[in-house]
Amino acid sequence: MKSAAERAKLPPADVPRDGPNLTGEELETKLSTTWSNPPGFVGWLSSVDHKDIGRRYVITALVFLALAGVLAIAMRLQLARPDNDLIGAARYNEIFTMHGTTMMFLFAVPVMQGMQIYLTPLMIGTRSNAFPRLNAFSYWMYLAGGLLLWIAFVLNVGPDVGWFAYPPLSGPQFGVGKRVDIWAQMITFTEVAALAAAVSLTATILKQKAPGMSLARMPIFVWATLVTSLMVIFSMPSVALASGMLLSDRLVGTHFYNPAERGDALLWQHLFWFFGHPEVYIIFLPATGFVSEIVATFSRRSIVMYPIVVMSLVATGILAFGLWVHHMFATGLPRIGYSFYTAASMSVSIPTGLQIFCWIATLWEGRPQLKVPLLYVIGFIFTFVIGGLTGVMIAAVPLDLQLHDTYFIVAHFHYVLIGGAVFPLLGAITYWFPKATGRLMSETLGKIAFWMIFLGFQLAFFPMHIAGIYGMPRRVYTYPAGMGLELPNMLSTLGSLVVSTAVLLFVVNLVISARSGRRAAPNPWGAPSLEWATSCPPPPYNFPHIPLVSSRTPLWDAGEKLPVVHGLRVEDRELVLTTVMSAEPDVREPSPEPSPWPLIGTVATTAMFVCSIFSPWAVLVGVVPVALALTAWFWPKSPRLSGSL
Amino acid sequence: MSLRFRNSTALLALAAALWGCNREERQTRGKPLGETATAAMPDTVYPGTGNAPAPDPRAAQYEGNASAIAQGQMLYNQMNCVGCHFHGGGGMGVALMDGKWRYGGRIDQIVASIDQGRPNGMPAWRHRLTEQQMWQLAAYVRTLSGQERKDAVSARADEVSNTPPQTQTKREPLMPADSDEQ
Amino acid sequence: MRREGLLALLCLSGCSGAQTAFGGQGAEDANFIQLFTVFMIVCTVMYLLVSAALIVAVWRRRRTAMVVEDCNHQATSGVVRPALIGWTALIAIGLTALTLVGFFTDRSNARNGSHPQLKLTVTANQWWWDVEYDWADVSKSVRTANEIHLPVGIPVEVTLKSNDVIHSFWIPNLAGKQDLIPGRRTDAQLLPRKTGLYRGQCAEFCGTQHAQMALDVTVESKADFEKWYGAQLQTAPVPKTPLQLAGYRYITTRECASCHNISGTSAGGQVAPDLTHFASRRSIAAGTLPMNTGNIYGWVADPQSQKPGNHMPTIGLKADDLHGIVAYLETLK
Amino acid sequence: MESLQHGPRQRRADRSRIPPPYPQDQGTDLGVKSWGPEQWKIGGGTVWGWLSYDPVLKLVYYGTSNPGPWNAEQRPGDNKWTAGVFARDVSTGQARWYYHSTPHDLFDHDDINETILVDWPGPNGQRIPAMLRPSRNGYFYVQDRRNGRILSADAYSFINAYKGVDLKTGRLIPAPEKEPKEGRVVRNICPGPPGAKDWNPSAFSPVTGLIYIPHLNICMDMGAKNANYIPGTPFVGADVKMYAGPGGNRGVFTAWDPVARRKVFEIKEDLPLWSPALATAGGLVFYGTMDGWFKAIDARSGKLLWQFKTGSGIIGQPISYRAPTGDSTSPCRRASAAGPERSSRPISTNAIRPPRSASSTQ
Repeated sequence: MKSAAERAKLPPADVPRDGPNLTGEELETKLSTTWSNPPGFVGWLSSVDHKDIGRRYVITALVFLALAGVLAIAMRLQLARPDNDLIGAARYNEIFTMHGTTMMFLFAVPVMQGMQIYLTPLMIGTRSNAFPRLNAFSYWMYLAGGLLLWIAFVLNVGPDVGWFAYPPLSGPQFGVGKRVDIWAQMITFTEVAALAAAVSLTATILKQKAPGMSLARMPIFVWATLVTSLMVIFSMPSVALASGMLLSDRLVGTHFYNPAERGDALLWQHLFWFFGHPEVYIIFLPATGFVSEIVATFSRRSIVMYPIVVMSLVATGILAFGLWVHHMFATGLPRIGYSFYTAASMSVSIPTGLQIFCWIATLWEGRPQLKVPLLYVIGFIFTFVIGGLTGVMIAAVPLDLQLHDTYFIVAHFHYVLIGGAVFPLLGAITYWFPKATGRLMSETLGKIAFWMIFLGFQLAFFPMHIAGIYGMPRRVYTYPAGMGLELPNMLSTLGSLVVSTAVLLFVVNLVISARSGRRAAPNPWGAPSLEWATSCPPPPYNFPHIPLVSSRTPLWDAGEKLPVVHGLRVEDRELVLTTVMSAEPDVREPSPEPSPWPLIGTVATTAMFVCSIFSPWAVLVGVVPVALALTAWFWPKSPRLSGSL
Repeated sequence: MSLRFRNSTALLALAAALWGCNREERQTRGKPLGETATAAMPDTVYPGTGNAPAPDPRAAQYEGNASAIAQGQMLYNQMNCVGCHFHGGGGMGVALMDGKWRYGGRIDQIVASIDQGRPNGMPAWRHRLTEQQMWQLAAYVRTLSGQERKDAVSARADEVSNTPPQTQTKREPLMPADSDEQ
Repeated sequence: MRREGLLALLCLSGCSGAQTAFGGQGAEDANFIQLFTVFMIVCTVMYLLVSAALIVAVWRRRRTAMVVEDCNHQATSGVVRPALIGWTALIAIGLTALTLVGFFTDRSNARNGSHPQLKLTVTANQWWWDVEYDWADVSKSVRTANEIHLPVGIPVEVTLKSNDVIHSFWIPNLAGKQDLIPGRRTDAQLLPRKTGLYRGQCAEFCGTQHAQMALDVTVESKADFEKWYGAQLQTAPVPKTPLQLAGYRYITTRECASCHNISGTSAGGQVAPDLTHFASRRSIAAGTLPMNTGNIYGWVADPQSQKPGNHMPTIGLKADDLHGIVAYLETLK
Repeated sequence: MESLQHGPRQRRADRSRIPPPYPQDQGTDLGVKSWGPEQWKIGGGTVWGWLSYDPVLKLVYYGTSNPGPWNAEQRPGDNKWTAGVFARDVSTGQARWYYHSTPHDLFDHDDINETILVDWPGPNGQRIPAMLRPSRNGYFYVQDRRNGRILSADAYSFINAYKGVDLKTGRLIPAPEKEPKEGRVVRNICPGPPGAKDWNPSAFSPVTGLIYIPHLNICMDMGAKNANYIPGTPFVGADVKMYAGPGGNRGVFTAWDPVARRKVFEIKEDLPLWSPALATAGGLVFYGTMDGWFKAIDARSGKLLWQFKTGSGIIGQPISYRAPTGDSTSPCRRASAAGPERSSRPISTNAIRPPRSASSTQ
């Protein structure tokens, strides 16, 4: 093997490239040496392989799901009986704040982005994400944000003002101590992580599709990823700005939210919910992507009316930005304005209704195989539609004024978030588990876990509708006897215990199958999309040769041999970039090497962010190490010829 | 993990716990039921000087405690301290944001001033406020001259802006009580 | 008839609730129930359609074998396209209808509240409600705390203010909730239709004791309301027995007077609930404890154990002071 | 004399024979009815300003101070007998008439300023016993001192807190956007709490017919909040920030022609003018500034003729007296002291002879 410098001097023709004369075993060993991580622990830390980063994202998010789940059980035990004193008021407020914040910011968005980071390169037939180091930086920043919040919680500095932290309660006067600062800084971390991942995913999808995979031939999950990433890019800055202003109010006494000095408490609510509602669609749309993939595979046919489904995704993405004020129907804004937001909130259910129609039509046209992933999809449709319909109900102002901030809303958003996102996620994990680990999850354990989760969920969350109508507000650590709330709360507590045991069972299934599950062939489910063209688990370079795509279901239409493209370098990391619309091969682009600098950059940024909770000077002083880390990160390598085809 | 690494993380966690927990401790009940003696009467000739009484054990519970300071800030407005002392600048009452403390600037000495009242118009709040409230007020009053730790203090109140943010207030050096002007 | 049927269906356990959106004793809440019923019917129909379609689609041609029969996995049978058009039309029409029904219900609620004959101002504080009746003759305005008395059938306009954080004024039996936002003035309209004892509660998270910030609402006949209002205008009675006198002396000279107000005495504090007619109320500390002698003792002796974190300090009273205080408080009818 | 102005009828023995000049002040027990229940007991309205006495009509004129607390939202109603002017019979103490200059006062505008009794040129040549008063709310009231009717009320300083005085009903027209609300600051309210002119009396010169008004030009931002009542502590309930009004100067010395109802000349002073004025027959007007300058200006043109630097700010009343030597020029003597407690300790200075040349060149 020649050194990089020597290779740079070689004339383009003599550089070793994959092709008819360099294929099979020999090619794969060369490629794996080029694309695998440097050895040892430092190599593990500096990995930029999208599969490593995606796996870390998903596993970390599932750990946070478990932690927040434990908090949910604690809350349910406290609310099992009226006037219960298992948990005090202050501690309960901390617990529900941590539960909400962890579920929304540290589990839901990151797990979806983790799955997207892992699957997108495989599904569009490329070897890596567009900005792999930015991806690594995104994961480390997410991990740092999660650790900051949970270490603070353990040290009794956890936030206690709700996951939405409305000022003036979260303001400098009533948000006592450093609790709210830590919450607000955690938002900064997770926003940076989400934005970094979204930028990388968008670039990957638009530029690195396999030759021939035009926009009309992209898998629907990749469409969902594209729409979600664009939504992240447009919505996250809103909450980053809001939390930044809250931090400056709390640290240097600015008056953004000080009503007495012409600030306004509603400014926060507008900025937060302008991000808040798109966020719940950022969590939901990838789940529709999972459902589309699973329905296509397990009904043995491609999705019916592909353009309708894609248009629905895009329509949902756009409409999501137009209806945030339905979270603020009780704040005394002008009534005529509310009716526009009622109409917008109602209209966003039309695209989702179309998607559900297309899934059912696909099942109708195809031959459904009742495997665990499809069971989760069916559970999703039964559960999510209830949540969607209660959503339509609370979109109407007169209903929302009674139901807002009651347990009816808690039931609604658990139906659309657990029903709408976690069920498809569990189905997706079961579906892509063989691709990630090379082993199949057990069907029987899977089915038991599914039915327990599905029925336990209904038992846990349907009574909350009744509790809400019976006048139980949200975020109360106790409730008086004699209001008719005893039965619904007891049922909810029992249901939550069933759900938690079922999730435990799912995790057990994961762990056992990872070690001793049945070995998986490259395409155990006979699925049509590209990620099943490579081995389970996929090699570091994903595809020995970049596949050529000519239809929406390449594996079903390509017969035995998938047509491939030749000509990528073997001893350097190189990708094929294709044009955005028709995916014509455009240029061969070098892909950055693994590097520890994203991690070091994260450490520097973390130091700056955490210290800037305590002193504004930390922002000035802290910028220097961050700048140094970024400089080293972007330091140019030895010059290389990026020859065109 | 090597032993040394595990010990250092344990130590770090403990230090972080101590650093964080006192500021965030939410003590809702000042002291157990039953009356306790208030701080000893200061030496009236040169009050606040000479052998100041031994520091009161309760000081540690209120100094640098964010919730005590927040309660003190609320009481400072509610008990009309603003009427005379304004927001620390002083008017009819003495200025509280400078370093000059004629009757002593330590937290227990301030509690004694609140408790017993002082000449030229400072009313005695004994029996008008509870012990806990007086200690909370004293904790807040010390923030006006920057004596408290910066991370326990609130930058501003939700009212018309009056003083520079207390998180940025320079710590005033405590001048000896019998300084120039008596 | 439809509403009663629905109520029976959903009344799992004793729906005589004093705090339930299904009470229907207020005009706005009655509108809510009717609208809720309409939405429930439309949504249930849509849900049954989806479920039926899903079950049939899954059960119709389920096969266990995992093989692609023939390669024409693209062809779609004729029924799908018209079904899609029908489904889209159904959703669009359904949603438009629901939006319009919702809009007109909102208009009727606004009409109900358009000519108020009684004006109140409710100021929310951290974890209690300050209630003032704004009478035309200013000297006849009444101030009370944590309770509202309303004459039946009279439209009421409640101006909402907050002294500290965002709260939400919500009496489900009568009407929907409205937030109380510092620095802003919002308003709520109430039109009680049936007499009875109801309970409202703060519905926006407002800090440690958000859960125990309720208010007792009594809707009574006009005559009873006039009688109650007249009583509220009286100042506190003079203490008679020596125990009451000792309590009076303690309250008006020591800690209590710094925060509480008892009209007719020198206790003029404005930053805590008005105690002038404390004993006539149904609960203590914003609905935390029902009003009886034992609870008054428990609350005054150590409020931090009943409602930890609230702004009433534990004074550490000696026994005889406590007896005196409770005796005097019980005279404040 | 009865210092507690309001209270139920039997407390005040008020059998005013001539009803108050305007409907806003007519009615029984308004001292109790124009307050919330029991609020009149803690409502302030004491007397601390200047009194005038008319030996012919045998009436004593004085103003009452602002209602408490400053936060007006806490005390709905007109808050009768505060911030107004009483005319009482000197022998029986009965109130002949009362005029409420600032009903439901929002900005601490007491109405205790001096009431200068003059004979006003009436419509067909006859003389009306009138009363001139540059009030703290910024209006220069000219009232008929027999029954309190307003002859004219014009702004002698920059005002945006009120829209004017309705001469028919005698009521001050408020500016709603300037009304402070709890929880939200209202900016740029002019005049500020010390008013357009504080207690320092102006001077009327029969020679020139002008009133010489040393007054302020201070505006404020005001935020109201719930005031707690604890006897022995200030009952305010407002956060106020004061700053210079339009023009950047904080004090103005105005010569006001009450008949023509316009400003003849004004002198802008950097610091607020809290010193009373003294107009002498020799065509000089004396006043002092906060930075200690004791000035003499020409009564007609306002030109600065002479000034003398004293040791401290001047808020004392300059007085002139005839020295035993029979010299025509009246030496001056004034007390100068500016201290927080505003007690004016007279500092006697030697006789000051205005420079001969200056005074003769009128």
